[in-house]
Amino acid sequence: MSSHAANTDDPHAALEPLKKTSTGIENKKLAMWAFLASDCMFFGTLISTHLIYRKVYPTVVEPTEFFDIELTGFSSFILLMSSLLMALSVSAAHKGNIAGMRRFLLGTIFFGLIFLSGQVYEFNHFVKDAGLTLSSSVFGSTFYVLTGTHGVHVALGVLWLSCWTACSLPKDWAWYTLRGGRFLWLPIRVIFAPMVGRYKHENALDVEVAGLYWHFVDIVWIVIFTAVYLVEYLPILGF
Amino acid sequence: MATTRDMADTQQKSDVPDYIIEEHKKYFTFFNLSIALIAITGIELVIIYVPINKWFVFSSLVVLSTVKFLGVIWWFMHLRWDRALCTIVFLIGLILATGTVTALMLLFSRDPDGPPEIMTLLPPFLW
Amino acid sequence: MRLRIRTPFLAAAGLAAGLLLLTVGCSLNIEGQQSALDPKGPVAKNQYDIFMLTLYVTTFIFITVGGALAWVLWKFRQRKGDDPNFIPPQSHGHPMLEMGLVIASAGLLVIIAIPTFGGIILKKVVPEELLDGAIEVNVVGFQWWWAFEYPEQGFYTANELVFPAGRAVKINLRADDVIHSFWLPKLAGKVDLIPGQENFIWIMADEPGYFWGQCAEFCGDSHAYMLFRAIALPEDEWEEWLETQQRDTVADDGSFEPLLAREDWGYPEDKILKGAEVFRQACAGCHSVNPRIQTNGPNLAHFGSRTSVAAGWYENEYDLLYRWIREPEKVKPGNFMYRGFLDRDGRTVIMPGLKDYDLSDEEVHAVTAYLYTLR
Amino acid sequence: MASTVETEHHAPAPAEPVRDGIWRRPLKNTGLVGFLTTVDHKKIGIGYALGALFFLLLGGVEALIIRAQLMYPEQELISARTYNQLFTMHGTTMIFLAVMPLSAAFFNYIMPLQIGARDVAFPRMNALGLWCFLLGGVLLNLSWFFPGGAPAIGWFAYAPLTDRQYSPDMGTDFWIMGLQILGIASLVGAFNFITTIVNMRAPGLSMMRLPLFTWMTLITSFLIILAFPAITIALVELMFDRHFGTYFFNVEGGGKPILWQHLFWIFGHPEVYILILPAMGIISEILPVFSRKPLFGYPLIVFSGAVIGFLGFAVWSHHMFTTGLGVVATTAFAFLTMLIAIPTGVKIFNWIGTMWGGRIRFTTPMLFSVGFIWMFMMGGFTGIMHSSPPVDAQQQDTYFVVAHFHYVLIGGSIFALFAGMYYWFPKVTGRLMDDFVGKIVFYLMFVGFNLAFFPMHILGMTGMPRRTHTYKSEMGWDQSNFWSTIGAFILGVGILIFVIQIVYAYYKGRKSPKDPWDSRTLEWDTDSPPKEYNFAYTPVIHARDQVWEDKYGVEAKRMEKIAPGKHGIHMPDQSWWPLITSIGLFIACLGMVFHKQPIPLTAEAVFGLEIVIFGLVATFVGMVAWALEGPGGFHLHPDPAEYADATPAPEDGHGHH
Repeated sequence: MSSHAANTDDPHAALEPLKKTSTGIENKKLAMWAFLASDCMFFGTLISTHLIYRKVYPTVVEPTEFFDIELTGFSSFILLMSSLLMALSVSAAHKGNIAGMRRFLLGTIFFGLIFLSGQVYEFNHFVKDAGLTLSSSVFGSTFYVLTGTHGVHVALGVLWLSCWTACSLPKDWAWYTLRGGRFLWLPIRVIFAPMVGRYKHENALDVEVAGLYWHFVDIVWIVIFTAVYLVEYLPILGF
Repeated sequence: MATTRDMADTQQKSDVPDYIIEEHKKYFTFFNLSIALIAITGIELVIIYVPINKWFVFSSLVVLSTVKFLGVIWWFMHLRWDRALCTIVFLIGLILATGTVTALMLLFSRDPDGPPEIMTLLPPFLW
Repeated sequence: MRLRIRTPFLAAAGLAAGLLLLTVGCSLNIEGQQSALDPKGPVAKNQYDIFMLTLYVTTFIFITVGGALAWVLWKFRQRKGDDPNFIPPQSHGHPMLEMGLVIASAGLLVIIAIPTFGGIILKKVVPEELLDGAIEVNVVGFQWWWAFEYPEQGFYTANELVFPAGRAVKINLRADDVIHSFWLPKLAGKVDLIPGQENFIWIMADEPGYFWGQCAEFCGDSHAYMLFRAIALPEDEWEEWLETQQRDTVADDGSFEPLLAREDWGYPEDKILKGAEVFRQACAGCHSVNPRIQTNGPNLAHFGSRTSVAAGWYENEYDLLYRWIREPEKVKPGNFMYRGFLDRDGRTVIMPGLKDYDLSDEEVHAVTAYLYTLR
Repeated sequence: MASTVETEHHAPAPAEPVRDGIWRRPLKNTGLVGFLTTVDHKKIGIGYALGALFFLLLGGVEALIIRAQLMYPEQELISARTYNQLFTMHGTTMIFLAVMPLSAAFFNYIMPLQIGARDVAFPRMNALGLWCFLLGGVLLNLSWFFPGGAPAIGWFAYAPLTDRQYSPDMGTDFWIMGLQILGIASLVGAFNFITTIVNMRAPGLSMMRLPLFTWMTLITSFLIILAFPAITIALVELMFDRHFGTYFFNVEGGGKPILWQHLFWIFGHPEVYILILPAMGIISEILPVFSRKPLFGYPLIVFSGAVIGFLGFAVWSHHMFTTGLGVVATTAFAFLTMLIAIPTGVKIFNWIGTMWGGRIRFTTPMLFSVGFIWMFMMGGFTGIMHSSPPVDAQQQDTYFVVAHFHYVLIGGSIFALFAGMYYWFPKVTGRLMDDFVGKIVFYLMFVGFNLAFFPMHILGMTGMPRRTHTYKSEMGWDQSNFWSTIGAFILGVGILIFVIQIVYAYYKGRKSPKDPWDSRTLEWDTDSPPKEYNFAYTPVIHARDQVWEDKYGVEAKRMEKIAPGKHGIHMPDQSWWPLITSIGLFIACLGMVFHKQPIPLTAEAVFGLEIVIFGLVATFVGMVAWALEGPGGFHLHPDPAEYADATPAPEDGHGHH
């Protein structure tokens, strides 16, 4: 069945040994899907907490007064685009196109960072202008903890993808081509330098698994965008 | 998707492996999907301001989000091309989470001292 | 020389018999103060009946399934002299038999399910015919005592729930601090008192009686000491009790002097007056003696006519009451009467307790005696 | 460029372990370093077992102090606060630190052997699970040594008693963070087991040929990954309430304490099945062996296990029948709860069917198994009773419930786990435990257990509430409490003898052959104890009870064996990083406990989040180093005599990893 597995000219074949499992699904991929199933319950619990309190106290705060739905819509757009880039990156990885994969990964990270900045801006705006804090009302508690947890997921995703980007850099990558203050780059170099040049084609699976995580963060945002932001604009609803 | 087929047909070089062609096809799928996702997001943003029945808007939001959700897991997350077991494992979590959220929403009522809304459909002695 | 247990069944049978005897011995005591097996009201009776039904059903299953199990263990055991290499037929299952047993057990569950539904509704809703003449009481749970409010008459009492026998009592349950649970086993199963939410239970005593109740949800240090008593009175005594409770017990000039006639005080006058003074200084901050006002300690108007102190832990006797006031921390660890009230951070004292007053023995005797004049 | 990378990758595997990564990889697989860096599922399993037995004894001592205090009315052996701390820690310890890890020990040790795997899917993650479990247990019990002492909130920790206002001390924070670490331990373990069972089965071992214990491992793992998120989030919310002033469960800010109960029991009810399903799996292994018959109705037992697991997520509110739920919700949850009796009954019928017509040998494991069926049946009956809300209204929070779940968790889980320990001890150590002493242990435990817990049914029905540190003599509970305490001590003596016996047997027990019980499943086909690589050959499975078929079955169903290829058997390398990562997590959690709290020895200093951040950075560094290190691996060449009857491996194949 795997007689062509030894053919090293075919990068696709390098993945074959990984698939030698009882189901043909790679271990890492299966574990990631199980993790995502588990993460559904994580976010399910958080979202229920938020929605329950919105339902019990529909009039305590009027979030539409300070929500900026255009910004949030833009954030959604950004995340969806990052998902596209992630998918393309995985696709490139499977083809053995490392440079392409790295470009798309950098794009994904860039969009992820834009999303995070949007969230920082939004939190800042809510705290400063709307006076909404963790302890100003139960809405503040549930809102910040829910969207904050999602933000932490995005941040971890950015970190994860950054690691793979660093890994995919060629071994002779020269750090001095990066311009910028020494102190800014120092910690980044310390963390990422050991990774450079480590990407091998069999790691396409790892990128794919990181991608699954990234897409999941995206679909969680699809739910949050609707359940936390959009429905607030339908005032007659108490669910 | 005429373009995709054309491209596959015009692949003359026999040394291009099948999986490369597969990945090329996915490019178009991904682009089309992302355009659809953005379009849906745009519709969602507009629909909340449209002065029609709010329950209709609400139902539309639920349907549209579900479509987005399924689009991402089905194509971006490769469930379309992976073995069914991945889908099953994920669905176990998704269904339980959805069920739990729904049950919790029904158990809590808007009026702290009153019955859950759904129970107003039932005779009062059941509250 | 090794002893071998050749007859595990004999041993098991002996054990079972011994345990059974012990069990019977223990269960002779079903008429304790809080026994749910001794129901005295319709709600508890209904719950007892359903319990007995489940007991019959499960006993039936125990005898049939357990009997089959015992028979199998006996019949198919490896006996002395059996061929150790004997291989029994390797049967893998019997789908029809298994499905049959599934359906049979589902049937048994239906037997339990039907009265269960009736019981759920009975606990929630006072039957139509009992609504007439029903009284209403608000119960608030505190760490670690109970406030009882009679909203129709507008007065408060604490730790002793008094109500007329033969009439339904509708009880609204709220909690002030943590979760408690209101439980009068002989009259009804428990319902929790949860902060931020109001619950409901109704009880009725068929005959006049004296009942013990207890908090059933863990509520902190002295949870075990959070008891209360419930007294079902005959109609005439109930009317009389209602009337007494609404009377003032102390002078309203701020001297806290009892209104009870001096010849009924039962203690030297100066002792009582001193007690009133101590009460005014050390106790009145938390304990109201006006039946119409509820502060953050138990209402003590008509304390002298109660049968128990310290939330039902002690009988209302002079020595026990003295001990309760003298060393409250030993009687009920963590109680607020001793350590005072703390702010939300759990550290700042916002209301001092007895530990800050340092009462002398004499002062405690005086205030103890004084409390008995509040009738 | 890609092709360069490729050729590097396909360099022949070195004979020596790869020395890669930031630190040199540990190579010594004996002694302390060998244990701290191990990735071998068998050593990890033993680590789990030793930890769990230690905590079982600790929790047992706590229980005995509790029983001693309740022996007579109005005793003052310990203070109310101490009592409350003891029952909180007893519950938490027994559930999270004794029964769950003891099950995990079997998952780790037995399950890979039963499916013919060399190791679990992610060996280093497995080590992380072990260290998180041990450090979580340490963190939880550290609370005894800090001001305020251990938590006194109950294992259910109902808000708002856990609020800072009512529990200002650090004990509650220790409880929260300890449970978080233990949650991580359970979760990483569960992901690992799911992947292992689904993906790493020996050739021919289809899902419907899996041993029942492996099936229950799989279902339990799914329950863990789906139930633990709920408690994780609930704990995060509680932590925010206590440290950052949110109002999730705080009434003053509009929080609803009842929400905590829902979230807790969404986790807590499946947790009950997490505790009992492994026990059912063990019983389903032992009964067939000592009846010399296959399991009766295998598909139905598997199916009912899955149904129990699924229904377990739909019945959580039956723990809350007295909280004032509406009639519809109460009825729905009551009827769903009753439904669970059906698949549970199915299992009991099938166990009896297994023994029916068999040839029953009453060895110690079998005695414990039969004891399990009796006691579990009793626990099931009382379970049916309080599935009916009117009955539950009297029984909730009384000793009746205490009796019920101890019948399920001691008479059920613990008896089954003891059966498992007696059954698999020869496999793990290569030595036998004495059957006569084993029977004495069983009878002591059986008598002690029933004497301790049967009277509690009566105590509960006559009105004794749980979690009360004392009671008045007028209540009429004196006699039952007295006998219950006597029983508890007899049970304790039984367990003590067991511990002595297991230590004795480890050093002095009779040598065991590889299949001492004439067993049926794959783990008995390898050495006792198994070699590092489990199986020298790759087993190819043709039947459900493969080892039995090999001994007594027809030729067509015999196992095939494939010899390892010329590279030998691939084994994963040891690693320091799981341990370092778990220590990072431990520090972060400890930092959260110390957040804004006056800590002894640092009189004036009050920490903000510095320690937490330090711990998280350590965790991150550990994870990065872990990833860079790679799984590594080396090849072992077993003695050809071990696979003498195996067919040679196909030339190009990698064999079954």
